Amino acid sequence: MQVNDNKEFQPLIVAFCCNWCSYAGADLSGTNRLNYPTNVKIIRVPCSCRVNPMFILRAFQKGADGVILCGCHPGDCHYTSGNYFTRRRMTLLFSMLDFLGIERDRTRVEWVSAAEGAKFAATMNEFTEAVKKLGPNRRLEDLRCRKQ
Amino acid sequence: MLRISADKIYELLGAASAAQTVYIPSEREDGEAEFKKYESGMKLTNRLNTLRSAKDFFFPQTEDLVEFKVDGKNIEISDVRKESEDFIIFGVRPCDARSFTILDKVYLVEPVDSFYKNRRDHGTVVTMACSRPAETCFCQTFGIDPTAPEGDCSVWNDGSYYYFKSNTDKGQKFIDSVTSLLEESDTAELDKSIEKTKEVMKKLPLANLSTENFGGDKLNEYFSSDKWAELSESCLGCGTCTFVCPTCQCYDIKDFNTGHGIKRYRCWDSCMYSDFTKMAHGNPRLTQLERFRQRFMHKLVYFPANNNGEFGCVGCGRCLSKCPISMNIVKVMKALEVK
Amino acid sequence: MQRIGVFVCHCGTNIAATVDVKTVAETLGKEPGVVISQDYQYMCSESGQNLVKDAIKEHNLTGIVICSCSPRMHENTFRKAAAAAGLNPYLVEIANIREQCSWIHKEIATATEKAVILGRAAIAKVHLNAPLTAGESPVVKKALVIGGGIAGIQTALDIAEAGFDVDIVEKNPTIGGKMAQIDKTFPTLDCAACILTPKMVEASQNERITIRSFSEVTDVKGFVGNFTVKIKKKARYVDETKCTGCGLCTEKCPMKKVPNEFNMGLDNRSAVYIPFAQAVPKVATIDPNYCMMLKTGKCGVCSKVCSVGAINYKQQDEIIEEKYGAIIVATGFNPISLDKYDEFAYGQSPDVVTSLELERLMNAAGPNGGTLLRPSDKTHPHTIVFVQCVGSRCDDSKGKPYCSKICCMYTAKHAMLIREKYPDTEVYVFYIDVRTPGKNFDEFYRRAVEQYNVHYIKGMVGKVTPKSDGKIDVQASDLLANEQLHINADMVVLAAAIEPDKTARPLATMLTTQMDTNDFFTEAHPKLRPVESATAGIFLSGACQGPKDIPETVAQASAAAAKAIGLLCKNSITCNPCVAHSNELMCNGCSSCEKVCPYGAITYIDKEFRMPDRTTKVRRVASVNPAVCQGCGACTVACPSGAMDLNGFSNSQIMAEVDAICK
Amino acid sequence: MQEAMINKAKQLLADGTVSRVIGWKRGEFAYDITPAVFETAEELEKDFVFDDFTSANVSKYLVKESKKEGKVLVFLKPCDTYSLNQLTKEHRVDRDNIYVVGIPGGPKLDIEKIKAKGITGITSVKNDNFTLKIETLYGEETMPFYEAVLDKCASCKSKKHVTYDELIGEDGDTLESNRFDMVEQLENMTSQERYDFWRSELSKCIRCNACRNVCPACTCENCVFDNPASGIDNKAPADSFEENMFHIIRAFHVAGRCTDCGECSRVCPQHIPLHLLNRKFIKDINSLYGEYQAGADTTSRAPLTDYTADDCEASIVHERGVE
Repeated sequence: MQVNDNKEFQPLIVAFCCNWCSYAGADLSGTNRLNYPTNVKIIRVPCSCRVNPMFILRAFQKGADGVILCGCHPGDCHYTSGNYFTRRRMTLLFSMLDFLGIERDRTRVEWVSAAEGAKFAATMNEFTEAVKKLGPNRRLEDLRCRKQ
Repeated sequence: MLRISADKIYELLGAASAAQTVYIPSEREDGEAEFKKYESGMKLTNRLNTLRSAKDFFFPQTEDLVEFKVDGKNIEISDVRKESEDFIIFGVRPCDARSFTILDKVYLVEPVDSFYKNRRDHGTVVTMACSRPAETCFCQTFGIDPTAPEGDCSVWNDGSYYYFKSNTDKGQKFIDSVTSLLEESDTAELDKSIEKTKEVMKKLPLANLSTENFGGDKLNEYFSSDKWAELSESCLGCGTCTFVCPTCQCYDIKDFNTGHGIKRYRCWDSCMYSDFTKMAHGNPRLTQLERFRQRFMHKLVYFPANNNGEFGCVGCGRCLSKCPISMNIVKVMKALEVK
Repeated sequence: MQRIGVFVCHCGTNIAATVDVKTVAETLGKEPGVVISQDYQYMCSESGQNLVKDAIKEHNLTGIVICSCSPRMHENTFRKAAAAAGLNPYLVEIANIREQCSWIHKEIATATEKAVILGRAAIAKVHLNAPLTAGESPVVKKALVIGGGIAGIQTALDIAEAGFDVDIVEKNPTIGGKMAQIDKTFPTLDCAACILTPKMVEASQNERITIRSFSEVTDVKGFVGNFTVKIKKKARYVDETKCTGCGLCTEKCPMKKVPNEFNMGLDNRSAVYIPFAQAVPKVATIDPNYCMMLKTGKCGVCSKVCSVGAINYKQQDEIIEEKYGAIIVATGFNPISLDKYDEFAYGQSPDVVTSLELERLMNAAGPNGGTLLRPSDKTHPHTIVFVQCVGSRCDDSKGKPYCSKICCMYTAKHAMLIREKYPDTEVYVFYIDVRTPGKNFDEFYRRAVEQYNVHYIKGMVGKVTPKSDGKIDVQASDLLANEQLHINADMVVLAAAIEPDKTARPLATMLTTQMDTNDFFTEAHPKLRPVESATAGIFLSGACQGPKDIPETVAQASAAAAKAIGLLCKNSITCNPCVAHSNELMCNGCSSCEKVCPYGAITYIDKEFRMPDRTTKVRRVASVNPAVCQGCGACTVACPSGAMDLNGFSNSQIMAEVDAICK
Repeated sequence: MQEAMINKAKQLLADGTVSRVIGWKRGEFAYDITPAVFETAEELEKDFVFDDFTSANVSKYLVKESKKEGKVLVFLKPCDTYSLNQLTKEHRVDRDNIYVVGIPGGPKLDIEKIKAKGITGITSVKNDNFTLKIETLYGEETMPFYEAVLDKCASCKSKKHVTYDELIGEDGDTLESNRFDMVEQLENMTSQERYDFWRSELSKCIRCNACRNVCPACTCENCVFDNPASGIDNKAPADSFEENMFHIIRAFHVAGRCTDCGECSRVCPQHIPLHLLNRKFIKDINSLYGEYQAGADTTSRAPLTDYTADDCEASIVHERGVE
């Protein structure tokens, strides 16, 4: 969480992007100068299926307010089937977080191809707004990590 | 002896809690008892004892030791020790009361554990004599009289009255703080109730369990006993026994990266764990057999060897009811004794 | 202790205009482990690279972070620069502060703050980078082509031409495949046999090509460059080395009532047979299901007449094991079974035939010697109805959802040939759409309509009913005229959908390659890698990958050959070092990782472990073949114990990035 | 039943079919039964017990025992056979080295439920036509049998043995159980209510690892929570996050592998309904990817190592239920 001068809540968003589609899509939105908030910080992974639920929980623990995972569209995975596994894993993980009463809008999976720079920027804008509405992550934070 | 009518006990707790925090054993939804901060309206539990022992007050499961603030290449070390506030634990059972004596022998000898001492200095232990011991109780084995509890102040309940007797200055201070609510009386009724309890104690299934065959001089005999393999074979290696035990005192020190620094904290450890006392080469206790043996050898042999014959167990019976596979110190003692 | 160098690129004003690069360099210079932090106009320029190289040498750096454009742009540039300066190339990390920072943000303060965070994440990661060395794996300079149709033959010829040994495994007694059964080819109308059989002969005569006919692949082990394949050579009861293909046995064989599969069962062959005159190898095969000698032990005529003593009734199936560097799948297609299409009366009337059956009926080497006659009464048909899309483009469970692609063209060909040879025959074609993309294809179709007056009717055939007079009533709708039609036909030809050969599915499992829901092999990338499977070293040739006509098949066959040659001409393959690896001490051997691996890179071995208590224990543990693993990381998450990790993107590296970002 | 089991075990020991027997051993009281390995007829005669308290699922011991010399006899209740199948499927046991005798399942009793009634000083517990007669130091108490039944037995999913070499008694069938009722109840709460529910439950966790260590699906050579290299190791619930983290990952790691044997909740000293987390995954898997019962066989692909091209998107979580 960052707080800027006018004290509006600025969520910290961690975005895991697969190298082949979504990271390239993010690059494309840069190339096309499509804005999205600085709140979003991207971590490059080879495939969305590399993202372990541990990483997502870790992000929340250390202060993230929202975590989004982006990968190739189903059927377009560079590794043929990686995102299919991602989809099942994340569906179940998100469902569990929801079951524990963690706000469901803090997590999301989005398929963004290398050609969808505009979709990437739009998704990030939208997701940041959604998390902003929720306010700071309090239900899945580690108090020890909260900034004084 | 000073006493108060049973219906006024909450008045007394209320008065005491005005001056300092008072913790009482109280029931939660699932029927188990735990020590909770006393607030008006709370009730004392009818359960014999709390699920977790009272050691948490002096030796909590986790405790920060020191903090390192990291800013770039600069590291600043800060002491996180704070002087504890005074508090009262009301209703500690005689077994748990004895556990403090055992923990003291570990933490108050040189080098004194300042975290433990700080809490111990500020805590007043008000014990409660037992009147309905359970089948899992075997405190008598370790020379504890559940009708004559230790602690700063001892309390008895005969059903109609609570009787108070101070054993230390802290105990006396507690009685003084509520003295206006107490009345002087004889102990005839109480003595009758104690007699009844003593009768029950004789009938307890574990009444005849003895420490006669245990102690520091049994090291070689028991360490190499062939019973351990059979006793430990179904042990799951979990830490339940350790964590509900009032006398287990081992901890691990760990660092946690908060993102803006490191918190160094200690937390309970269990000799049942595969990574207990793990060193560069691994765990010196290679299999569950050795880990299992360690726990019981510690309580029945090593501890008395180092502490003038005092055993590292108070017979509270928590491990008897909580072990997932019902293996426990009583079964171990009985098995080892058989020649 | 790490000694990390940070290099912040201005990218002219691309970065520097919105990110305060000096501040970024200065702030990151204070991070633990960073010993030098610099900014420069263009890091990717030669002088920029020299700056990096000099710093590596001067400060004895253990890792470098470049804050610049996307790693997809210049990661390789800086890896090479690092390597040139003696630093392992995998100790380089890129913080993307252009595409993912300066180009999308406008405010200098926040963009700079973000650039610092991205830099920190890269530093945190590089702290944990390990030097990686790309492994090498030798290549067996020999290819296996599975399937001996035109696709397989072309691939084999091209590979042999390039100087590599190649084996063709064909499950039938002869190579040639479907093309050998075809009469003429569109759009040129040249005879299929005339262009195919020389290629078959060429294949058989090429000393680099070994044709393993009447054989099947039964097991595939290994990985790219180093496959071990078991091939079952089925017993043909004829010694191939002795048989001269004289055909005397087939003439003398008393058992003549065997449906001739080459002629689609439209006539019969003998129990010992040579599929067709130009078969390669031209060797007889005894069909054990019909041979009296093999069934009852009484006969032996063929053995008696064979002058070279090639007949061997005791021959057994034989398993051959061979090593290959590359495998090309060319298993081809078959028309679907029309059992479920009662409405078209296939199976009810012999005069309702499939298009492939029509090919044989019209072929000079076919059952009628090339004269088109009705199978029922051997009379000349005067009205022929063609039904398109039988089982293609179907959304029900009976057919296939895809377009079989070749039917429009071969139907135009059939219609045209019939009209050419028998101008008195009326030809009707019922179609949904006519699809003719391809060189000279539409012109060809238009000739059929305009020059040959074939009646093309847009509409579906509802019901085909054989009548007692031997005619066939075809009830159909004409969608353009919006009317119902009844055509009194002599013959009906169904353009049956094509589907992958049934042997493809088990083969895909052996090869650990992917298939789509229709059992076509999935290419590694639908546009950019259309002839490779996702499994390294396995290539796709022809219709096994999707419906194709002959020119496309041949094109893909040559393309697959080119890819295979590219692999075979290497002595060894450099492997991507960012692959998964299993910590054997933690591995449970539970097989979860293997199940999610798209490449079959994970196998299990029983390994003996020395336990701390000096006993030994044998445990099943996963073993990743680094030559096959492509580094997706699916296994790392499937692994419950965390034994499986990925080089270059390890659990600890990614978590360090998360930590740095969330600081 | 106990007699029949002892006799069967003695016979199989005597004829050399097996060299060891895994079963349950009598304790000090009426209820404190320990899983044990018996090697002789004498040991069986003396200590083998099978009664209303022999609830422990002993299948996990086979990980170790099936790799020793000689065949091991194990008595498995229907629910335990699912665990064994799952272990077989994951190559964690050597099934050829195990002789399974299927025995009837529960319902078994939960001593904690009896104690929660305030009954103490228990010296014996007898089932008299579904009324429990409980002898105590303070007199006899009674309570209805079904009020003392273990939660896991109260929502039994199957009376069928999915793997065995021999059966004592009749085999049953899978049951229509109400096991997802509580999950559904929670799903219908608001997000805040669910949060409060789980906070009050999980905050009780003392991280004793009993749930993990008893779990037949948790047989990792080295658990991520014990492994400093994993980055998430810990020994204590040092923060509410750690409590959540531990239980989410624990449940996730057994998702699609958990047979719903219910041992985690049975052994939790703090009575945290941990099985609800596992059941949530099971319920989700069943509804999203088709009915799947882990351990029902040894060959089918687990839901998390499988997929179809038209699986639902993760956004389904946002679209259903109560926020």
